Amino acid sequence: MNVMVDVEDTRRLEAFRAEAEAWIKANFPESLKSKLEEYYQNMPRYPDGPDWALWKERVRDKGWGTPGWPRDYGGGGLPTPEARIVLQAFTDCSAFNPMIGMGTSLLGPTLLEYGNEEQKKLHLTRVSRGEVRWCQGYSEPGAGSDLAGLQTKAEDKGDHYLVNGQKIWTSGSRFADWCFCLVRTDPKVKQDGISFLLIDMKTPGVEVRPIRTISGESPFSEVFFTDVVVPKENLVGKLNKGWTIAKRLLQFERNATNTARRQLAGDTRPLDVVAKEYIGTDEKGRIADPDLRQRIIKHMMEFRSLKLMQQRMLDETKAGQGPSEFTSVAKNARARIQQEREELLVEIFGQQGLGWGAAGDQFKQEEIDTTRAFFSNKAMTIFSGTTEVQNNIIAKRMLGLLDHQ
Amino acid sequence: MNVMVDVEDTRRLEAFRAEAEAWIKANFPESLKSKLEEYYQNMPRYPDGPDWALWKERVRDKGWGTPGWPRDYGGGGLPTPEARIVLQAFTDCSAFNPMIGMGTSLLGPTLLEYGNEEQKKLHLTRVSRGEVRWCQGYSEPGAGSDLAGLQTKAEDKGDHYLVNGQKIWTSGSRFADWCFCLVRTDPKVKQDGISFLLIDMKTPGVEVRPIRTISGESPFSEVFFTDVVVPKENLVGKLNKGWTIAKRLLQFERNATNTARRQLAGDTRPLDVVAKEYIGTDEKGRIADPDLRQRIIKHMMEFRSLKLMQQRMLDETKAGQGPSEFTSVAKNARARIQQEREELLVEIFGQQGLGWGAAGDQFKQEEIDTTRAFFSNKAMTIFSGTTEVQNNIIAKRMLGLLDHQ
Amino acid sequence: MSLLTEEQVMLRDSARGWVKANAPVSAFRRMRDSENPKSFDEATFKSIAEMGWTGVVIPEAYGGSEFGYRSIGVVLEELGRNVVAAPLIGSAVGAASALVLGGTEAQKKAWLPKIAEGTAIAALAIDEGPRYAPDKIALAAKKKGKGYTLSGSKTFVMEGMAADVFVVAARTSGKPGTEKGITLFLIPADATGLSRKGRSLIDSRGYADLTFEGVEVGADAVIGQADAGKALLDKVLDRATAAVAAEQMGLAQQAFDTTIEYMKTRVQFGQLIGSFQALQHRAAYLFTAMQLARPTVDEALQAIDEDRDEVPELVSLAKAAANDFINYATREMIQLHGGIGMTDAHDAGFYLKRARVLEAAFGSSAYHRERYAKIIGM
Amino acid sequence: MSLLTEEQVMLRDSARGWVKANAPVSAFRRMRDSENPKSFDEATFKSIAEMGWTGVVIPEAYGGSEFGYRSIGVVLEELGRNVVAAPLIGSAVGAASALVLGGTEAQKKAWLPKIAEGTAIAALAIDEGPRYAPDKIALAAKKKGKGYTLSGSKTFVMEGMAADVFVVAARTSGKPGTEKGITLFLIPADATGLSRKGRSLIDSRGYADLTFEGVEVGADAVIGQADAGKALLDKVLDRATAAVAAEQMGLAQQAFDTTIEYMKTRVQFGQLIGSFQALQHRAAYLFTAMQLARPTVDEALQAIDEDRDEVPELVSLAKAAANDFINYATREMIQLHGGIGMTDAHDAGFYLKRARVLEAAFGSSAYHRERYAKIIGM
Repeated sequence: MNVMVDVEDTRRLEAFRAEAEAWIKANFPESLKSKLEEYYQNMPRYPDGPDWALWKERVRDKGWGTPGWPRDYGGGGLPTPEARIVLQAFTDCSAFNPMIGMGTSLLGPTLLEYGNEEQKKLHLTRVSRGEVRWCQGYSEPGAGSDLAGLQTKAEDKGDHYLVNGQKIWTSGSRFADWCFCLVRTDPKVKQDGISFLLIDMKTPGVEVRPIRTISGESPFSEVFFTDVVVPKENLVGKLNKGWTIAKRLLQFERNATNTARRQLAGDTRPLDVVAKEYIGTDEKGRIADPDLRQRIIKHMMEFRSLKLMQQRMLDETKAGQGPSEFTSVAKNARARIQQEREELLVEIFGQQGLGWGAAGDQFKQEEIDTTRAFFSNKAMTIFSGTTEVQNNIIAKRMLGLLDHQ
Repeated sequence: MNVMVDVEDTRRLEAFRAEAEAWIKANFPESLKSKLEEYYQNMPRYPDGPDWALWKERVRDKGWGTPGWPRDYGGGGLPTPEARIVLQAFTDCSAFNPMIGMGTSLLGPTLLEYGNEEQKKLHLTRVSRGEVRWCQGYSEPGAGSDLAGLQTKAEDKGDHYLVNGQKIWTSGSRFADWCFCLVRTDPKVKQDGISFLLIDMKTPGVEVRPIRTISGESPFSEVFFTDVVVPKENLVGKLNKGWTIAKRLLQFERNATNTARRQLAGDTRPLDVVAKEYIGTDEKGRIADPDLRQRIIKHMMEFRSLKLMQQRMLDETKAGQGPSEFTSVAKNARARIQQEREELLVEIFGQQGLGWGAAGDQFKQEEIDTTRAFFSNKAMTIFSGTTEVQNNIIAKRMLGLLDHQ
Repeated sequence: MSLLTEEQVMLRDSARGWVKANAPVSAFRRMRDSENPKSFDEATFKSIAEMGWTGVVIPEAYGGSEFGYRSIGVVLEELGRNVVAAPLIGSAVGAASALVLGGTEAQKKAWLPKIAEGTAIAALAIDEGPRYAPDKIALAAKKKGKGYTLSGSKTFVMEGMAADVFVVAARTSGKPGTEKGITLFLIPADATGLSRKGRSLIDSRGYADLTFEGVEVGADAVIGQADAGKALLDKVLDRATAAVAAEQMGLAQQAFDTTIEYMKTRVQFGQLIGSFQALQHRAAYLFTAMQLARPTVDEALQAIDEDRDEVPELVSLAKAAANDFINYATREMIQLHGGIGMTDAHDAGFYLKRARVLEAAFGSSAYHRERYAKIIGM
Repeated sequence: MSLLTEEQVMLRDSARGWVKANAPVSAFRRMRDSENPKSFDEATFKSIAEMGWTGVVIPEAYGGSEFGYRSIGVVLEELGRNVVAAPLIGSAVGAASALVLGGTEAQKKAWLPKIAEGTAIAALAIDEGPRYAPDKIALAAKKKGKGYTLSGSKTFVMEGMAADVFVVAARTSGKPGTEKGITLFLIPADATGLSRKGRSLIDSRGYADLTFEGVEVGADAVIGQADAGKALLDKVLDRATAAVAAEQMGLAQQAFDTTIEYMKTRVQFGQLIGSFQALQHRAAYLFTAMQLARPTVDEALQAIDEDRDEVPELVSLAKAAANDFINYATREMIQLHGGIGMTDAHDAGFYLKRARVLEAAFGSSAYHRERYAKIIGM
């Protein structure tokens, strides 16, 4: 019977979970615990210091930064359920995976599917060991939702490609060593003229200019390419066949943002607790503002639905294959609910939720952090494919509705 | 100064209002007061009886059923402000206009603009005198939102047109004497092959089949035309130029439904009063269900906004010309808010709002009426141009957004 | 684990097959047009009982399969898809749960096998006014000798016209609104002094108002503890409520599927209406909302099977989510069908009507949001 | 009559012309980048005063034009369109109204002409915590001889860093929450014991927290009746709130216009994004919502001019409607602009930021819906 197998599976995995957690607790440096928020705030820049280096080294040696990747590429070589347990254990032990970044979450899985042996050996190993940081060269000023309309061109110069153009919204590019980049290698056709290229950010002709956003922070940059020479071995997959790879990577991206820690808002205080503190309670112990209270209740219930939906999708993925179009549904739901949460929080804080600048005696850290998140998370419905683009995907690929004929 | 003119205007109109109200109060038969609801419920069938005939006769003799139409066509010959006052006075005196119907609200204004002298003389006079009832032959099973896709054809047979086809959603057609009808006179082009034809419902080949709706009522019918002979003088405007006339009539229709009495819900009890009766109040005298209470408050405030918007549009129309695309905004807003109101009422009534059949000791009249209105008003966002079609009109004609080029 | 077991998948497939073969929506239409006073088709119900679905939550010892609540949810969802009318929620879930959880051996033996085999129908008699308000039970059960005398009324008893026996929530002490003093009784429909009258609701099912005029019962009619039945009542209601939510999700899923199908066939302006982007996005929003609602219902049923402490809050979460989604889905169903959906000849009205009845049954969203808030202390 | 008079149309046209010529959004950007501690440009404000807009609600006898509240609304709407920063709402509407409605002749003579000519700035000091809660005024004003001693604090005083004088709501008796005991005081910014500290908010305007440490004032500092100032305070707040709503509608109208304009120029997938039907319908819904919100604001201002009894409920209707609409409009503005709207280099952020500040100022939608409900007895 299947049931018996499941029971044995469960026992084995529970034993592994205990082992993983024990190792993390024993090896995660005490001093980094307080760095947790800083770490997430500054992603994708790593914190500094000897403890940090030690933690990276320990995780690297176990291959646990990329626990599911083959050992040949510096990974942990674990089966999917065990790999998932390791990653979950970092969070559950209030630690974090020091290798996390676009290399582990986006480029890695993509190269595993589409890279050749040399590329995998070289790049995956560096990512697993935390030696190289990656950024994403996708969007352009004229190619946002219409990503395939990109114009950055790579000309074939015999032994190399010559890249010219501009990318935008490249998060973390200020700290990145390499960039995986979509380039136009055939201007005559749209999707079929795109190639997937790996570019060393230290190549002459690459210039990074930070973009200031409405939150006051600059987590993104524009990247300009002027006569940048890229060796031909840096082409992933076939020439002009990069669009398929690009779309696959976007699925990994939606999947990654769907499970990203900070955006899941599980780490901040529950809305009702905050509301009682700021608004007070009535004679029955209810949040004193009845209108706002109803909206908080509704939101908290929907937030719980979201978590159940995410669990369901995780279970389904476990039973099936990798991320699918279903990630579009999850992305839209999560983005909307997260934005509603922050609109509510700003309303709950009242004018204390409208501060600008650093925290201090007038505004608490929690207030300022919330206000910034309120602004920066307005991008959740825009980046990684807008809500509108996801709705197109849902309607067409999942529901089978056609375009005008 | 303009201000002085306004003051004089106002005085004169107020005097006229007093006069109109006095006349209505003196002439409206007492016995018909209790028939008010029946009258609106059964529209467009008239009630019967001698008092009813008397009231029609009195109004007919003053021309006040169509107070703004020329006296030559049986109207009251009044200027627009005075005509408006007469119509308002019917409602204010708890009476009603006995001539109201599609003849007065839709065909009349259209013929005034597009009919020839003979047509106006004949048809407007009959409408003014309450001798003829009209219905609307617009929609077809395959032509709902896409009205211009209609297929009912009228062939030129020399001295007459031969009409074949099917209309649907013709409200009141069971009681109508005549039908204004859109017919296809050129199958090769879409809009430019449509003509506007007046058809006597007693002509052989016209068959009416009532449609039962989800409310259990049958206010609409299908109308089948089989080899129906229509004299050529019944063509309004030019051959194949009926689409322009049709659109103008639709504006009158949206305008009429925007001001229709029953659908304005001004005559039923305020939601908060009903809610307190069915749900009870808490220790502070508030509606006891806090979640529902907030939604009632929000709705009642939006309902008040709607009324202010309607007043604004009326004032703007007064200052300018006839109904415009702005009626699309009003129609969508009113339809949505009215439907929300009925969803709320059904929720307030609880299971008492879910009764089927006649009122009695289990369900009150108000409950049954509300449940039926809940169902039948689901059509408010569908008929007279769906919400979606109105949104297209708003986006394109009012906001200037273009189609794909 | 939020997914179905193999057993449950098999149950779903067999229910789906049965519904397709035996209960198209046209069968419900025929039943409605026949004005059957019981408001369900007896042959259909017999077939349902033969499939074993009347015994899904009843232990094997009493003739059931004890597959559990997630399993009956799977069945109800499939039946809900085609608005199948059958006395399952009140009888095979609600009343059966009361007996399983609180019944004496004698009560169980007397009724559970019959319920399981579909030869008896039981019903829950809870409401006493227009709204679901189990905290305000007022129907008086006065101690008389070793037994009780019941006087008062119950309203909108689901499947009440067909019921052979009622599980009645009554008050043996205290005022309406107090926790203590609630007692559940098992009372046959033919008890002296008990009369019933049918109620026609928009969904064409069988509802009854009950009048108790000095109905005398013995102590053996009490289910569970006398005067302290609140906890049992809550458990029973949570189970019935979760079952309603499951039917709602099936109903809503079909409303969605039918609508998408219509969008793929209806042509206006020379195009399938499903190719208009504004409608595509509406469909996408609706689909996303469905994905958010569905797991709440499954989780509530699963939690009941696992007897978790968080059952009450999960049930309220599920009912509120199912209510809101089905309201939204049926509104969009009517709107996206346009005129044809407004006709009685089309099925859309059945979905809208059943939806609004189930929204009110066992608590509106407002009721369950407030209950959820109270449970988590807001 | 809900339409503007000829005079008001002229005022609107002149404000529109002035804004276009003198105050593009780039001027606000320059002011913000300069980190001006007053948070408005003095030359711009001088020009505004010269246009006469600082005197619109002030009687002619005190140097104003007394055009009324609908008129100042017309001006604020035009200024709001370009997020013009100028101390009008607190000074030329709020504080000016307090003096006009309740001031002594001496108070009026001393301050109204200066406010009208823009040489003095006055501010309303109401809030004492993170939220607008005028019913809970606590700042203590103790009787001392013929005068009073004030101790306590005020927060988030709009235009408070630039103010020369404050209209302060204080408590001369009773507990916070009671109606009786409210008194309004007119207190110069340089009064002994009064200190202020700037607050940086997201909209880059000038807010101040005030601390009163035994501030002594004479009986001549009282505006209106001592200890019975609640009615006057309510009137003043209704006027300031309606003025905020007018600025909101201007801001929202421009957010809408800018977004529609962008939809007509931005190309994706080889098409203007404004030609995608899903976005067209979004625009249509937004436009419809604007048509519902706008008349509520005009009606509230009109009702103030006509001194109607229904002013309080109309003001709450207007503020809630303006709040909700501007929230919706700025969310859509950001979303429909996509990435570019997320950059500080684009203006969209200014609209979003000012919007959220004005939503909180003088009461959230939640506050005003509850107030509306209380007034009409729900």
